[in-house]
Amino acid sequence: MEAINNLISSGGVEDVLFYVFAALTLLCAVLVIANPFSRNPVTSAMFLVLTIISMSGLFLLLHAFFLAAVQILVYAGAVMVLFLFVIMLLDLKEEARRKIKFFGLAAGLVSVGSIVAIFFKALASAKPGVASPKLEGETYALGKLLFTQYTLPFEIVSVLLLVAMIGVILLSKKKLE
Amino acid sequence: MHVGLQHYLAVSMILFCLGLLGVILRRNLIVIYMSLELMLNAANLALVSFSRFNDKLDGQVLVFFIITVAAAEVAVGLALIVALFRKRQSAHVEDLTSMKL
Amino acid sequence: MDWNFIIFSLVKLAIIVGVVQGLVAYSVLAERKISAWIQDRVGPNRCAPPFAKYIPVLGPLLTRWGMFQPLADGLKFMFKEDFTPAGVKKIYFFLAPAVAVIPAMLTVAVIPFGSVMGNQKMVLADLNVGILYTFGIVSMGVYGIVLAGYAANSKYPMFGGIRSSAQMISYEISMGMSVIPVLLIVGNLNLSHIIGWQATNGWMVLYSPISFIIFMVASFAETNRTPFDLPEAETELVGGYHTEYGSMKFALFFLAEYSNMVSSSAMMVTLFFGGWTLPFWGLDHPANSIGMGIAHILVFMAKMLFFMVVFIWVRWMFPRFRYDQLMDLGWRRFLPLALVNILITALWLWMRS
Amino acid sequence: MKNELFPWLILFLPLLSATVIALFTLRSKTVSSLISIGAVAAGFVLTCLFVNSNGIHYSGESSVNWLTIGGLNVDFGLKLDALSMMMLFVVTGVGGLIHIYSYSYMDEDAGKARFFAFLSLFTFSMLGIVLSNNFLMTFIFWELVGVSSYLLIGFWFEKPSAGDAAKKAFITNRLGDFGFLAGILMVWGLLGSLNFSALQNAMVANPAALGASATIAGLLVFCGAAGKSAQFPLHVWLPDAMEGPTPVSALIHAATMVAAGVYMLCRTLFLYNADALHVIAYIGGFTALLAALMAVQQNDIKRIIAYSTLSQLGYMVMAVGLSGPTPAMFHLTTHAFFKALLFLSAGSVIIGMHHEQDIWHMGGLKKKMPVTFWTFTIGALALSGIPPFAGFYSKDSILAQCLEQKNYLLFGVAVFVAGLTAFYTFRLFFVVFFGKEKSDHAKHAHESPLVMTAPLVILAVFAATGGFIGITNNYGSQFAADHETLSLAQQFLEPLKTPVPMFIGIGVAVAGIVLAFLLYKNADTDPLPAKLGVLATWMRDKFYFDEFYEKTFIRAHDFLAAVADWIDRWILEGAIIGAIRGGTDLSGRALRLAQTGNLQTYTILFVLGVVLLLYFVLGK
Repeated sequence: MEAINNLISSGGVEDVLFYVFAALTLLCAVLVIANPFSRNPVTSAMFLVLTIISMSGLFLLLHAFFLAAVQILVYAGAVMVLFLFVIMLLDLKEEARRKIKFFGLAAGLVSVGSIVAIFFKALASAKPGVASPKLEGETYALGKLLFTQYTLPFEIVSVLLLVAMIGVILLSKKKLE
Repeated sequence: MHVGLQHYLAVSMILFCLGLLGVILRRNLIVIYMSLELMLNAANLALVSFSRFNDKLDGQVLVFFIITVAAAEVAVGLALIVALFRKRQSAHVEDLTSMKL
Repeated sequence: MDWNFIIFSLVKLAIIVGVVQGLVAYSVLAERKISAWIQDRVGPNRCAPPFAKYIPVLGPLLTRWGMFQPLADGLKFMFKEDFTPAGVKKIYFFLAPAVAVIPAMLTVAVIPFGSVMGNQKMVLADLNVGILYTFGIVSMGVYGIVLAGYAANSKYPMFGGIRSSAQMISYEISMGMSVIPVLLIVGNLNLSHIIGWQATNGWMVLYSPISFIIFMVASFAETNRTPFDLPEAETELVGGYHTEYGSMKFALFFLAEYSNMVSSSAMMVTLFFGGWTLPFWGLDHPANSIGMGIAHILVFMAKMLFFMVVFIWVRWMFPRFRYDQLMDLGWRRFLPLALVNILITALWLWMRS
Repeated sequence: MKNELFPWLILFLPLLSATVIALFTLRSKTVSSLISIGAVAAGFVLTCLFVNSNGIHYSGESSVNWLTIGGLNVDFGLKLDALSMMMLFVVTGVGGLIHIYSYSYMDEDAGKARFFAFLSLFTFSMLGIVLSNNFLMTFIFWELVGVSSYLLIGFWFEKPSAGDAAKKAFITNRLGDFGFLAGILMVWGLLGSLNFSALQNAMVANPAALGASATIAGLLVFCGAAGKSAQFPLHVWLPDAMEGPTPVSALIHAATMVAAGVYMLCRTLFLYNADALHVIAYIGGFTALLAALMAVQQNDIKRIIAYSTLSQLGYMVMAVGLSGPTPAMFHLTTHAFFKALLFLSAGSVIIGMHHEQDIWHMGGLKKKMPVTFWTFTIGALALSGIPPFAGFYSKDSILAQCLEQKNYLLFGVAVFVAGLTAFYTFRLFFVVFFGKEKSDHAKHAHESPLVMTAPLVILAVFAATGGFIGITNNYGSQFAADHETLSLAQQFLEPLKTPVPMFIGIGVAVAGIVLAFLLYKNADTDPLPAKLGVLATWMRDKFYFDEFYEKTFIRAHDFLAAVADWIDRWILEGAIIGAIRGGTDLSGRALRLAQTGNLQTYTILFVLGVVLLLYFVLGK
């Protein structure tokens, strides 16, 4: 009881929550790419949804409330549904177990290893961030930034969305003339 | 030890590596695509934590853009996959290559 | 953060869940009774335990109007054989009802159902992005339906699932767009602030009636209620995505649908009808006594129940849309209308400032 | 209209016509030919208007700065003086008549539109030579003339002989042009300018400006003229060029292109010192003699005229070499009239004979083709130098020039050639028009249409009167400041001032005609070979120049080409390029292994690249 009291009073709850969400995120991510029980893409998709949800938990811990909501709204609510749609539409069978690509595995491990190594080296030489962050991911501030300093990128992104929309419509037509 | 920037970055890095492994090792195009999303999300996480620990909102703006672009990318990518599947009746990467070695 | 917060949160959680469950149960009864009334018949009127009539004073009341009908329904669902058809995808078959229920229950977390009781805010989580949270959770509701359709491994549920998810994604956009004028006017995403604004300035429905109309119609679509219940159109798709489900699993879908109704009603009340406020009897500012707090809660409940009745009433009054008409309405009527609405509101605010 | 505009308009109208025909109207024969005729006729009219308003003695230049490279400053400029003005008349006038003649001559040819496009291009190039005011422009148009003559000679390219002839003409010209270019460079190097007026001023100011290399420079420039004007030893292309359509022969190989060499010599006369002029004179004389001898034993109607052209060109060059530009240009002009007339008449005969060109298959055409007969007669008399036809006056002036320079050897050659000219011309004349028909074609020959005979008549008028209508006046004013303008009567009687060459000239011409009459009045076959023996064979076979060139120059060239080919094939291509290609191929094959088409292989490579990059940016 005393320990829990201390934890709460020292703000350690957030630390505990970080570990919980981080563990959840990584566990679900592992299950997205390598699920030992099922090779069904739907399973992967569902775990990706869980990954995204736990990640928005991490966003909340970082006080990025708006992005946490948007993450769920866009990724989980729309993008992943699209994935599920396509999987259902194509009626994908379970991925066949072909022989493991040793070359791929080795190369993947090498690249992952080097990324990890570079990460630690870079971390060692980097100067630490603010010890007690004060930034609040306020929607108002974000919106203001988006519509003042980043107006042009914002407009470009909206054009990009339009282009993507047109492209998808064209691609999805049965007959491509 | 207090949770700091490096913890978030570590999570982001591991997430990125997992996504990378997924892209390299999985055969199903859709799963590869999901792994790509994982990598994008890892970048998002890194950006948000940088934003938080450097007291600058610009990182979050960038994440906003990444999410938008990812949405567009997913739409186009999935349409391409559907078109490919119609043509080849398969969504496995190995079946898509038409080059001879 | 302290123990008080945790305990009170748990208490509030328990009460909210209990109340919502009770509401769901009795809204089913209400639905049956109202449909009976509309169709000029009696409806359930005699389900009561044998001892009930011996209860003094209340006895005659309890035995009338089928007051125990929900209890009987629940028992029936629980004791029915839990049949699992061959060929379904087992994991998803079991998962889907749960996935459907969870978001439905989660929505109510951010809704301020009262002002204050003592020093406790009558809201489970006073998020500053409350409305975004709601939309996020609502968008998760699709998964239950999609998974149900997928898991059944059968044509009609599949169609139902795909129809339903397409419909929900489409109307989610109109719904989100419709709320933006409200946010523009209030300037805050926090639901408590929205209510606070309405307490001083009057109900939002007066400022942005178009928003309310779009929001309400989209709510019908989001909850898969008539006139947009295409996913479970009996004549075309048998039961839609829950064709293969029975007993408690089916009950969960049922629960999800009515929970969604409850939270939609609560949202409508919160966003457009001033939440727990009333413009008279001094009910338009946070309570300073327990009694006033209870009064606020009752006001909120009353408003909410009204919209529940509207939901039920609409179901038995209107015919079903055709699917293309549904999509047409969503994308080509409501979306442009909502955009124009945003524009007009923004212009109006700009002119005023 | 401003005076400066006239020459530009005259120059560019034919180019415009060629462009329009090539780009738009190739489909329509009639439209194309009318455009082309219109362009050259407009040029003629503009020339007449210009002369009418400014007089023949107008002199002016107009130029735009074209390019400046270091010390080299080249203008794109046009020069108008009496010399170029008279040449304008020749090119647009005679050329225009030939254009009109071609309208009918080429009527049945599928490529008529193309033909007229080429004709217009040629006219443009020729006008460019005539009007240009500097060496570089002259050279460019010189080459353009070469190209268009190549196109025209090879017009019937489906005939192998036409293609070969075109190539031969072009390559032979290139040989001369090489010398020409070297000469131009030498002149530029020594005098520092390319503009004719500037050069002339420099030479007048300091006659020894060219120094010790004056002879070489002059002869190098003459090389170009030798190529274009087909002087020995580059004369071999001209007879073969008769493979082209007859109007081409008339236009290019009688009136204009071959005259370009002589014109250029006259234009740049200030460059040559006495030694160079001597060489030029003897080459001209030798060419005249050689060609005349060859002409005696030819049997192809066009070839006879072609050799005659060669011979007359030799005359002109000889006159230039004897410091007589006025007689040379005079003869050039009259020659343009009567030789074009002869060619066109020959063309008329050929058409009448259904494309039969052997004179021994003709005969008795006097009755069947009266207009052609009379025009041909005038042309033949003019060529032979019978008074009062044009050839008589110009030839007489050359003979007089020989005597004036006291060069009795060349005078003798000239007199002998004059006799030969009369002889072979009337040999042709009698065999073709008199005697009995020697083939079925000759029996069914018919007169040509009016479109063809009208130019013949016009040319015949000029061939008859060209000697005393003022041509010498104009040229004389160009080359001699104290030239006195003669009246028509004075011009008519001008030869009487030098009675010796006149009477000798008339005498040998009449002797040649009489001899021809005696030998060929009723001959069915050529009686000469029997009498002259091996000499006749040599004459017929053109003194074996082609064979000689074949054995020496072409052999040597082939050997060099074979060596170059071997080097190219085995050393350049085989070793060097082969190594590069093989290396590229090998590395391409190796790199191809990386291009598996497998998405994930690409991903791996991509990631490894990114990792490397990150290492250098962050990790170090």
